Amino acid sequence: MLVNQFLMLGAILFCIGVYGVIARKNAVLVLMSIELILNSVNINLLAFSLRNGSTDGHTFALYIIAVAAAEVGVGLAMVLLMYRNRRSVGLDELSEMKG
Amino acid sequence: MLVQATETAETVLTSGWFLDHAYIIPLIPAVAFFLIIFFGKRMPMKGSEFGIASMVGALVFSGGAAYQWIQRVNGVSEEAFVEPVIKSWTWWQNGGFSFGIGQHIDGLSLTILVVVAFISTLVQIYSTEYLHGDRRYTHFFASLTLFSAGMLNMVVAENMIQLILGWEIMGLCSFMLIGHWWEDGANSRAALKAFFTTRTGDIGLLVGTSVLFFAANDWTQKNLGVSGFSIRGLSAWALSGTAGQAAITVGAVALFIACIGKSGQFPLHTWLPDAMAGPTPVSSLLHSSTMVVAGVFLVARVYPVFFEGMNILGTNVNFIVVIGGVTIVIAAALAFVQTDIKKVLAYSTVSQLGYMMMGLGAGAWLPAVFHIFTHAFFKACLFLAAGSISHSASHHSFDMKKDMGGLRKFMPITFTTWIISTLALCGVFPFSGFFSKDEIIDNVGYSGYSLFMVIGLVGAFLTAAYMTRATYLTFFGSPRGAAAGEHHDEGHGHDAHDSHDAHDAHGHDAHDAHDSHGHDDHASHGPRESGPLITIPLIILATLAIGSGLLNAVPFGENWENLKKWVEPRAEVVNVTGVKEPSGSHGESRFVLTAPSGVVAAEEGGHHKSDCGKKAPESGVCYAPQLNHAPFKWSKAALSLGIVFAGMIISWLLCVQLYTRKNKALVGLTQRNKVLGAGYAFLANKYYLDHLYEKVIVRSIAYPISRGAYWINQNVLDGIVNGAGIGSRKIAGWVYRNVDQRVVDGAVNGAGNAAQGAGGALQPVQSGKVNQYGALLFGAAAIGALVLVIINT
Amino acid sequence: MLSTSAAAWTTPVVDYHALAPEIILAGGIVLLLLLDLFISESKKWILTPVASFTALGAFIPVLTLALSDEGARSMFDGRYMVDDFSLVLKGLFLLAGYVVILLTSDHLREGDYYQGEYWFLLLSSILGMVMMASSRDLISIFVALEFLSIPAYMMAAWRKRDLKSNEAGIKYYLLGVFASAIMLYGMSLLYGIADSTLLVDIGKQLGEDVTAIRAVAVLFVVIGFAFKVSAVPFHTWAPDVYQGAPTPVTAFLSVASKAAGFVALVTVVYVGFPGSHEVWQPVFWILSALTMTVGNVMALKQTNIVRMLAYSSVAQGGFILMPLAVAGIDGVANSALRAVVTYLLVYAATNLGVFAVVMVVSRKTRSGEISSFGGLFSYAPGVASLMTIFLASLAGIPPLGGWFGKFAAFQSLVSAGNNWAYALAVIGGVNSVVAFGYYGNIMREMWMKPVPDGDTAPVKIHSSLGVALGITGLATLVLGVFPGLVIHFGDIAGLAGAFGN
Amino acid sequence: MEVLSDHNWVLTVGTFLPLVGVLIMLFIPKTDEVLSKSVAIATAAATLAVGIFTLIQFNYDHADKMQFAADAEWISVIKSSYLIGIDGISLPLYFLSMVITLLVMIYSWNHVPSPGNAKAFFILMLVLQTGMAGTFIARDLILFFVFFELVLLPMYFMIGVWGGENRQYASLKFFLYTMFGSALMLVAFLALFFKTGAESFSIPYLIENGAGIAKNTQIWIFAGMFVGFAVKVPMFPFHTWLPDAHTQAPTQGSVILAAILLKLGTYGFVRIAIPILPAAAKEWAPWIGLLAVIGIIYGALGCLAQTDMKRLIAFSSVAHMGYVMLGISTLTDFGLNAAMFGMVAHGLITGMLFFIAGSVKERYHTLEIKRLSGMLVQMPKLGWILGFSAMASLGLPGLAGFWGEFPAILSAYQPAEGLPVETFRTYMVIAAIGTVFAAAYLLWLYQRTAFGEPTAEFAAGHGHDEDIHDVNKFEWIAWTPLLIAIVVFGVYPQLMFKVLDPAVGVTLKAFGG
Repeated sequence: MLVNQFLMLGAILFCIGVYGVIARKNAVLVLMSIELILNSVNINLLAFSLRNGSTDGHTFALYIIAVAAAEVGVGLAMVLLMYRNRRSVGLDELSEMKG
Repeated sequence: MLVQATETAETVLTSGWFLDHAYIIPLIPAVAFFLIIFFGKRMPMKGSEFGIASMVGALVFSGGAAYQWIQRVNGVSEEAFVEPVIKSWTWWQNGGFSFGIGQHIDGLSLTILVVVAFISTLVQIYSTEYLHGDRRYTHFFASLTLFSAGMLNMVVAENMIQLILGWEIMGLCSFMLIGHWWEDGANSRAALKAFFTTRTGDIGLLVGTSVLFFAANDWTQKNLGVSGFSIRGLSAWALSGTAGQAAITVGAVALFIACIGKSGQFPLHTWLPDAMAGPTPVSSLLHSSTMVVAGVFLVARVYPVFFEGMNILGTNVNFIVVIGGVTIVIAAALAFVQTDIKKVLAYSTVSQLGYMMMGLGAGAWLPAVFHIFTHAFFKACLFLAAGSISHSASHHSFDMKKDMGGLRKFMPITFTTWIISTLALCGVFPFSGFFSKDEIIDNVGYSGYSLFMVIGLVGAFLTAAYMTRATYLTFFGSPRGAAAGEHHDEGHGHDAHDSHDAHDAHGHDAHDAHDSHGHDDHASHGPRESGPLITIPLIILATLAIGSGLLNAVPFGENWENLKKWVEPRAEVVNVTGVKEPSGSHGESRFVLTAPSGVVAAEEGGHHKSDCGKKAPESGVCYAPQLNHAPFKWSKAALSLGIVFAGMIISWLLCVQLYTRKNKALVGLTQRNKVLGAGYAFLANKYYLDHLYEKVIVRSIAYPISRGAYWINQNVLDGIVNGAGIGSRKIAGWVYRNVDQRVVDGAVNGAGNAAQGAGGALQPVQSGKVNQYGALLFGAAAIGALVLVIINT
Repeated sequence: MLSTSAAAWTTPVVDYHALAPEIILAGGIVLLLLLDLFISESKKWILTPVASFTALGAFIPVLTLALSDEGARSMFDGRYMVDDFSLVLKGLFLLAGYVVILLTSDHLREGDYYQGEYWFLLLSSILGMVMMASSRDLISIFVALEFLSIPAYMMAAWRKRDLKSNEAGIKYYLLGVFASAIMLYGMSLLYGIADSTLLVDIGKQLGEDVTAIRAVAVLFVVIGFAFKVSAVPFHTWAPDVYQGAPTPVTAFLSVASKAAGFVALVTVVYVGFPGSHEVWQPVFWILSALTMTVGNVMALKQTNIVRMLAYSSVAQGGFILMPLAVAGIDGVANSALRAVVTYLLVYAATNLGVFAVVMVVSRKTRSGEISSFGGLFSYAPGVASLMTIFLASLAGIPPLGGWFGKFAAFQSLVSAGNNWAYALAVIGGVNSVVAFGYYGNIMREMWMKPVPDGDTAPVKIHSSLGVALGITGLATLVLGVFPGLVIHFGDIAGLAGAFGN
Repeated sequence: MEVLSDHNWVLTVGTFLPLVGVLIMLFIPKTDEVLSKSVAIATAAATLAVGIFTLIQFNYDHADKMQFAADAEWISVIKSSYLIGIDGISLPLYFLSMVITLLVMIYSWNHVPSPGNAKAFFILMLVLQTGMAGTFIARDLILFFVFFELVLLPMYFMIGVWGGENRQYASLKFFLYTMFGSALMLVAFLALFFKTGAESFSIPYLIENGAGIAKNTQIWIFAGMFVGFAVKVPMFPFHTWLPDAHTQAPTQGSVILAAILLKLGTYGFVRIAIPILPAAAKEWAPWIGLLAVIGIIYGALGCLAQTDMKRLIAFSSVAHMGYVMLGISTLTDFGLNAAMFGMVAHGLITGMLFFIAGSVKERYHTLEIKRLSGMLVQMPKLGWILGFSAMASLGLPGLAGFWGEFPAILSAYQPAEGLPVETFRTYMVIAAIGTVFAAAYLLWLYQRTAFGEPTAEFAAGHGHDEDIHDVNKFEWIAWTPLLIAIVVFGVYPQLMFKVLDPAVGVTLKAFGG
């Protein structure tokens, strides 16, 4: 069956997300990349629950979607705050503290 | 354990209160010491009364004990073994054994007790005058008293540890007394040197005691119920034939090294002359008659150990005898080049100690002990006489050449006593020295040590010679320097020049005494006789210098040999049966002495001889080895007397030529020989000494300094000590700087820096960049995953 | 599972006693929100007591539950478990939370705070932790985790105008979410393998045999929590966030949220992956060694007190991880669990105390530099002594609490008795010595250095801060002298379903 | 092992009374120094009273048994309990710690070093007292460990706050060394615990079962303990913290350090390491002995290298503890008795010497040997006391030092069976030579400082006169007991041997001692 394809897709999305997190300097884009990973996780879950025929996967996925929404809310709020304070959303400017 | 003989059919041993309580003798001065320390300053006589009283007390007690001992000995037959009066209380315990402190009283200890108490008394009386007004008068008496306590304790000691106690206390006191005028660096250095040298010897004491203890303890505990420290036990064990030869030899050698240090034997004798820096009474007490004989006493005390360990009488040469012999000659020779009268006496002491050691080494036990006895009197007398001279005649100088001469007219008493003692020292019949010294020489030869008999005779010759020289310089000829009334402060022999600074610190003998006399005797510088407090002790001692010899006057036949009867332990096999009770503080155990069992001793030359020391007793134990006694022959005596007189006459003539006639031949000779300076005009001796030192001391100690005999001698030990000191200081410094401060600390600090550095190295990781953090986060995860995948597929 | 879900819907039995703490907290949160909405600014002070009473109030049922001799209470098919382990930690979270409230209420005097929202967030985060302590299911764990994290993100960024605070918030947020995303990926794999989100089932399904995919799944989940406990190399956020966030928040993060992370870690490992210890034991070994060492070494370099404490808490995390490196070995599991719990309790008390002191001092000196502690002993001996006690406790010097935490950790290591364990023990020993380097440095400042600006006016300690100091100081001492008390908790902290029992 | 447990409250009271005093002192305002001092001294005095009571109640016929033994629950989870008691070995040290603390406090009455703050200073001393006393009564490894560590911080601060110029380095060094040692020691304890079946930390139990451990394991465990204790002793090469600590520490600190703290290490060997791990002890003994004699010579050389009086005394401690360790390393009752006696003697004598050094520093504001001279002229009493102590320290018979030194040398001649005899006999000779070195550096010190004329800068009328005064009241009170003790134990050592010997016999049961 096509569980494997789903998993492959999930894996790919995961990798893209990770790449985004590491490579992107723009806070919003990083946020998006993280969402990408979360979605890859959702795909995995759905695929598995499809295979297992149990509902737990779906439930988990729903929770993740909900929580992700909240997260993004908070995230955007912070990015906004950042923009307000320094007129930019460039992450590499965030190095007040190091060492 | 209180050990005493019970009455049996054969041996009826009487005892007495003094004998049973001899342990009190050292306690008296010990108590007096604390009294002086705490109340001395407040007493009318500044504490000296305590000291003198305690000494008199000690004298009385030891006299009484001696008397009762004589009773005890007379009570039994000629050959029967006389049980020493031994008491012991638990002093410390270890490994379940308990070790005692107490008394071991027999002829030997009593002899020394009497001598020490007697001399100490006189010296203290003498000091009240001599040190009158000294700023540390009280301290002086305190130390003096403590010193006597130490010596007495060592003499009554029941075991080695107690003996060490007394031994070391003496060392301490000699330190304090020699350094009495410590304001002058020279004195404190001398004190340090004395303590340090003897301490070096004490390594032997510690090691030897340990070795013997472990070797003997089992045997003694089993057979006698005493510890391996106890003198009684050690003696018996040594003669029991069960002693391992290695252990006993090592032990004996080690102990003897300690004796070398303490008794100023070659090569550790150099501290003794320096010690003359102390006040004269100190020299007279410590360095003539008591402390320096401690070493001799130790050998005599546990004689069986040395007898077996050194195989005395077994061969015709052994360690002790050699050391003794060498010392005799070296010291005597040195005495010639001294200008300081006290140093002459110091060297003569060293050489006399050599006689004693040689005697002991050659099995002449009794003569040696006897020589301790007689020597104490005349040597003390000589020192006190010297003190008397410097005190009243030579303005506190000891320089015979500069400040003396022709004094016989001014101080008749001092002169007479001096002459008597000198004759005694030289061993002229019928003075005491003759009876003891001649006996030693005689017995040494008799026991087969012919070479050393010769050395003894040479020594006798030298002794006579240098004493004559000293006498001549001091009392004959024309008065010089202070003796002639010139008042000069500079150049007082070894005296330090700063000794007349405004404040009252003095480097020189008895300046305080001098100041305290007020200026009347500055007004009349002329030499005069000393006061009664000085002369009376002199007279007493002189009398004894004559008389004491009669105590064991062999020439006059058997019944004059009292000392032999009273003092010499009888070599008898004694059966010891008895039960050892738990060694509590007062647990008594009785040892029943029965008749000598086993072989009936063979009669030989009218002398009863047992096998003790020759072979192990089948049953029972021996406490003393059987020794020989040379039959007295006038012929031999005549020989040695002849030598002595020869020495005197030659020396006298030369002195006259040199010092009075100023004989060109001789004086000119000194001009041509500056090496030792004008002081050393005595031709023969000069060459003799150079030769001697280059051959013996320098080569044997391998300390290549030879710029004149006296100088060498002064520096051999200093050199070694300082060299060692400086050397080890250098090593120490190096180790300290490099190892201690660099390596270890370096490691510690290095670790710290390393940590810091690592922190620095890691800081870039903490760049503050979110993406890099993320990369690190996932990177780690990915690596981990990769590893897991690899190992799991 | 399928059968149950397919069957008719049955209302789950809810044990209200067991849920009482959560309910009280929730109630308090709502109440705060409403109050904040409706009361006037002048009355806002009322919120503080409300918050504190909520925390304390929630603590009461924890006690009653602990005292009730009815063992582990399981709800929702074992997805939510109230056992001794969870109770001990709920207690810890609530009390820690209360202390943080005390600290904050003092901090609020600085102004510029939206206290209503602040209390709301703080309590929510605490609620999340309390839930975490009981969660035995991937979903509930995930939810609890986010529940305690998201408010924390916002609290970190609480000083809106302060760039540092901002930066702290964003960093914390992005990395946190990233980490939980990775963790989720692992969870998804787990679900795929075990066909269940229930930890116990997962434990059964995973069993002993390890395949690559299982290993990766386990690893990712572990990493998710390793981030929370700021284990090296997932610690990078901690120093920046701790430094940037307001001090009370830092205290909260370094204690409560770290503890929550450990709770999750322990739960997952003990209940979820008991079989696959070949996978996580080495991981923990490496994490622990790295965390201790790097944390200490970095701490040595710091000049800012808070940043130094951040690294110190990283290092402490390493010590807490030590027992887990051997937890899989037969017979060690319990002592390891005990060690972790004990260490957490002691560490919480001590670290909160340290931050309390830091607040006191920085209030006076207006500086975050270590040098600002110079000569503290001369003008504030009491505070200095307390600080000394806390630091000594962190350094693990008897008879202060910290030593026993370390002792317990070492004990479980040595009891494992294999060479890896000994090696880790030695590393730990060396580290505990190194750690004194920087703890001792502060002591040195306080006792042996002069006052930097010569200002020796005595410090003012407000009552609430005083109470906080009192509680933490007392706890630190008592836990050290009578560890029996705390280890007793640790002892009953039986983790229901751990290692399949 | 049977114990006598009547009066078993005594030890607890005696140990924790100082902390009560601390509690009281916390409420005394810092400014009221006199009150703080009085309270502290009163506490110490009360503690000593309890100690004396202990001394009286001690059953000397059963010195080999644990007395006043108590056993209360403490940390049941890790099988560690509050197990205390004293026997002949611990009694002298336990009592000594109380005496020293009191004397030091009396001395401190007018000698509080800069920067003052008597309150804190005295509190630290009281805490120290508890730690020291506790270590000597503990019969449970964990309890022992806790007390053992308890002394660390107070001493750290005593050195670091009230010490000399270089105090911070010294204090940190002291701390890190000791902490490192105790970390390893703790690991060793734990290993011991588990290798004996994880049953109990109680020393008696471990003595029962310790011998059963495989020899190699024993050797490793012993190694851990060795480091822990050796650092404290301190044995060469772990000694380097000592000179710094001593030199920098305030007089009081040095005295306590020398008199008691160093003994914790040696006591640990005697009480824990050797009886519990006999086989390992046998393996280690020759090496311990070697380090000991190295310490003797090395310490002596160190002394000769010093120009600073206090530092010299500090190095002499290394040498003296060398004798103690030599005695211990023989594993014979002779050696252990000597060692125990040596500990007390060294405590009294070196403590005394540090007191003197402190007073000299206070008067001359320097301890440089070449600047000091003619002390006997300016302060005869102090000078003679210095001489007395120096003599005691170089092991003069009739004074306490001798009884630690000579028996130790003696015992090295015949170590326990199974130890290399020749090796130890060599050690004996080296140790004997060490006594000469001791004489050398002590007399050298004495001659240079006490004899001769005062150097120009300190001579009369150079403005130092008001500082340079002879022994004052508090010094007399503080010193007299020590001086008396030195003489009494020297003259009648049985006083202590009687107590030590039976207990030592029990300790060495494993060696058939």
